[in-house]
Amino acid sequence: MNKVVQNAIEAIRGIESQMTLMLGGFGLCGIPENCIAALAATDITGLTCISNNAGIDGFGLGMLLRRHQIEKMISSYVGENKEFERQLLSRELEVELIPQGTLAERIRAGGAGIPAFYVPAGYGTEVAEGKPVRQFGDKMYLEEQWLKADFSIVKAWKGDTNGNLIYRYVANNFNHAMAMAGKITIAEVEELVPVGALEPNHIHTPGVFVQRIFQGQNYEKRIEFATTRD
Amino acid sequence: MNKVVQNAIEAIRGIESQMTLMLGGFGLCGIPENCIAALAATDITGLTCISNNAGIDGFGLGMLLRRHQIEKMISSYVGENKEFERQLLSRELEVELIPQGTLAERIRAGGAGIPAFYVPAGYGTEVAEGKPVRQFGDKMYLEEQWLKADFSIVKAWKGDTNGNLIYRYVANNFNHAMAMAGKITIAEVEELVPVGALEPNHIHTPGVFVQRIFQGQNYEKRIEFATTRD
Amino acid sequence: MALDKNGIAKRIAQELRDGYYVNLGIGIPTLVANYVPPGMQIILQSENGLLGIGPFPAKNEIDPDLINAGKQTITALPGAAFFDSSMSFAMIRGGHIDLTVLGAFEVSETGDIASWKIPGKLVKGMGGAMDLVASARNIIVAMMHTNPQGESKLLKKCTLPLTGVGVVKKIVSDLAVLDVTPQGFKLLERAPGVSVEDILNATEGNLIIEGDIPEMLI
Amino acid sequence: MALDKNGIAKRIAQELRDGYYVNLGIGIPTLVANYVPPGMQIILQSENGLLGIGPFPAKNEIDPDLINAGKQTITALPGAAFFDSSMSFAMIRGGHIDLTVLGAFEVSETGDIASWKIPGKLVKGMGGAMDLVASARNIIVAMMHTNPQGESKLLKKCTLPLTGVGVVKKIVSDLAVLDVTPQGFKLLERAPGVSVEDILNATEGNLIIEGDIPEMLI
Repeated sequence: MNKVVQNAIEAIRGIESQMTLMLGGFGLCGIPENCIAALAATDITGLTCISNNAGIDGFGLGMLLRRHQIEKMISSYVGENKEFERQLLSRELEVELIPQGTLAERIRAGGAGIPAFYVPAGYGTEVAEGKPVRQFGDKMYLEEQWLKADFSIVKAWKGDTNGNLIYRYVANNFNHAMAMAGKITIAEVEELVPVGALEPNHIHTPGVFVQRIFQGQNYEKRIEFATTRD
Repeated sequence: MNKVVQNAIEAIRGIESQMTLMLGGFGLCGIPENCIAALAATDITGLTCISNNAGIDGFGLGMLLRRHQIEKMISSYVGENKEFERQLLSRELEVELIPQGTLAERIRAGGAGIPAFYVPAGYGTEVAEGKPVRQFGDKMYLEEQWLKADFSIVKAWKGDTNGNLIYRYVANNFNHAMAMAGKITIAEVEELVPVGALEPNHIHTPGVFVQRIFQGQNYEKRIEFATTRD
Repeated sequence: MALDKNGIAKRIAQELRDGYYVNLGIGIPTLVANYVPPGMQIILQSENGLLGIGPFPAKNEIDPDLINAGKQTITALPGAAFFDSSMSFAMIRGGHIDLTVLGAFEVSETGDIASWKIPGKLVKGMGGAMDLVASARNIIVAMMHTNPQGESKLLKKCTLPLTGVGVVKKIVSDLAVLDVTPQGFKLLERAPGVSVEDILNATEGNLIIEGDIPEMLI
Repeated sequence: MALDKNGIAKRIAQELRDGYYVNLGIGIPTLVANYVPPGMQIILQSENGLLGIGPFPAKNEIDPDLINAGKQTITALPGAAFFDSSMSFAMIRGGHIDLTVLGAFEVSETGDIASWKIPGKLVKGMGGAMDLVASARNIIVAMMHTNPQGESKLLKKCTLPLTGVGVVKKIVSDLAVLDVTPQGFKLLERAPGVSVEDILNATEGNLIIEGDIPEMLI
């Protein structure tokens, strides 16, 4: 078994135009910086990207947007990005907005083999359009279906060569569920360690979900809104 | 906020006859020994117990069975218990058998506010009787509904006074999902520590799910099948 | 005198109870954290994966892996827990959060809320708002009673795309505290110096006024 | 000569590939772990919450918090991961386990399997068997070809309550290796010294015999 690849270029091998990708992160927190940069250096286009947000101008998924590599975004919130707005208004880009919790659960369901389930979020709103509605108890619910991806690209803090992952603080966010839902899951980590170096009781994402892993480089970890009490 | 109670007797206050309880553990591993013993010292009867297994004669849920406190078991596997068999054959006890993964997911769904979902397990078997069947892709699925409990009783390794829990090895099993699904969740822990003593990145069950917590005593941690390579 | 943003936050803080798990939305709701009564323990949830939000960090404490749902840098209190997004919304959807406070463009007398989309303006997305309003056991909306043009935002029927239907339980505006009841907005308290008539004039939806309406104690 | 239990396990071990995640059921399947080819890394899942089952413990290593799905004490290998039951079956249901090996009372020529309940005998429950057979990408059944009375357990139709419908892909019995195909049991290999006729006689379901059937290499 060898899941270890040398770098992002090797990791993204097999990703092709028109594929569906999941990319972890919330805002710029916990995004797979190395793989995004590697994708931005390819000619791959027509991507459907499932990601809670769409990066900012020139960083994160903004790097792929700038190069018109994304055809469709599936997200819960897409502010903070002028190029995104421009492409949206000019209809170069399609956007599907999904309530954040429904998005997270649809991704988990994709990984957990659950094709459909019911949630209350969005009932009676435009999100409900075209979705079966059902009452349980005295409450109304929408039927939602799983989401899967050709490739999931996630970022973790530490990982071992078996693919076990540990995230740091809120940099987990969508990474864990997305790792479960990729046909092939690529994990980039700040620190790649040998098996035995991680405490098995502390693993967030078991290695069974990860097919490729590498130690990333030069993480910028940009901050969108530095807010201090000083 | 004070979730800390002194002992199992205080912890189980409010549990009444005819209630539905969830009890963590797989076999005798990770069972809430203190609370089970405390329940066995009460006159509470007619309980519906959701637990993967039913203990052994005289230990674990076997203690409640012996005193005829359980009316119905909802489990995936109930071997290893003669008194259980006797009560089942004499129809003193009702048993509902559920595939283990479906049981775990129904419990998680109860905690996660998902009233129903689809799984392939049990399609075409007697488990499917009375359940809606649906095709997704080329595969058939059963509709399964959430499970909830009046009280969930779980056992963890370490816990803090905010109710955050960490399990040890496979003693987690059903405890985590059950902690999510109780109207009131009681956690007994081997070691109760002040807030700040647990690394927030290592928490398995966030404290929001736990209403009462105490440090248990005299854990026996019996082993069903001691198997060695010697 | 109508309340300012901090006044609204202060009044909402009176709804807190010891041990509550609370999710505070962006804007006025965030300010509620500044007015937690002394001695009371409130645990704040951030839907991007944290229970136990602490104060904003000192400059030298800033950590890019520690942000809130508004993407601001934050700290975590002792006894905090981190988790992934599916777990975070399991908490929310499962009804484990005691109180959600969020802003709104409009609320209807039947408890509908519009808070995420204005036709003609660029749509940024609903984030977690639809999940929060559909699932919270208890929702308080923090809002201005009228828009800058003086038009009521407490309506018979929302005009903007909805975030949720029949979900709002209570409103704290710059003018009043109101319950949303099956009969409409029930006036509970007036802002200091604001008259019942002022509130009536500022409320398009059905306003229920029973007996003397006390002034808020702030 | 028909294979014994270890022989069946040895033959099944030939189906393993480097890097496979494998769930081994109780009984003969457990023995497969003893025959993993040297140099090949197989990660064994225990559905009670472990990836990376190691050998049984030495006497002084026994830990009550470390058992397998058969409730036997075990060890965990370096690089193991622990998790809860809902995550464990998310793995199984989501198709992340490469191979499941389990026993059976009966298998039908259409891939149905009966393995958990015998009417008239006390029912202990299906445990995780229904989840495993309904979800695994690849299922091998390890079984005796006939019961002690010599009656075939590879049937046209199962007579016992089912565990799953149309799920079995391959069978390794004491007499043969067979694929389950849309046309029925396709004979692939004979146990050493066992004739095609022996297998034909022991198989009630439709047996497809094409060309020369080689002996197993064990």
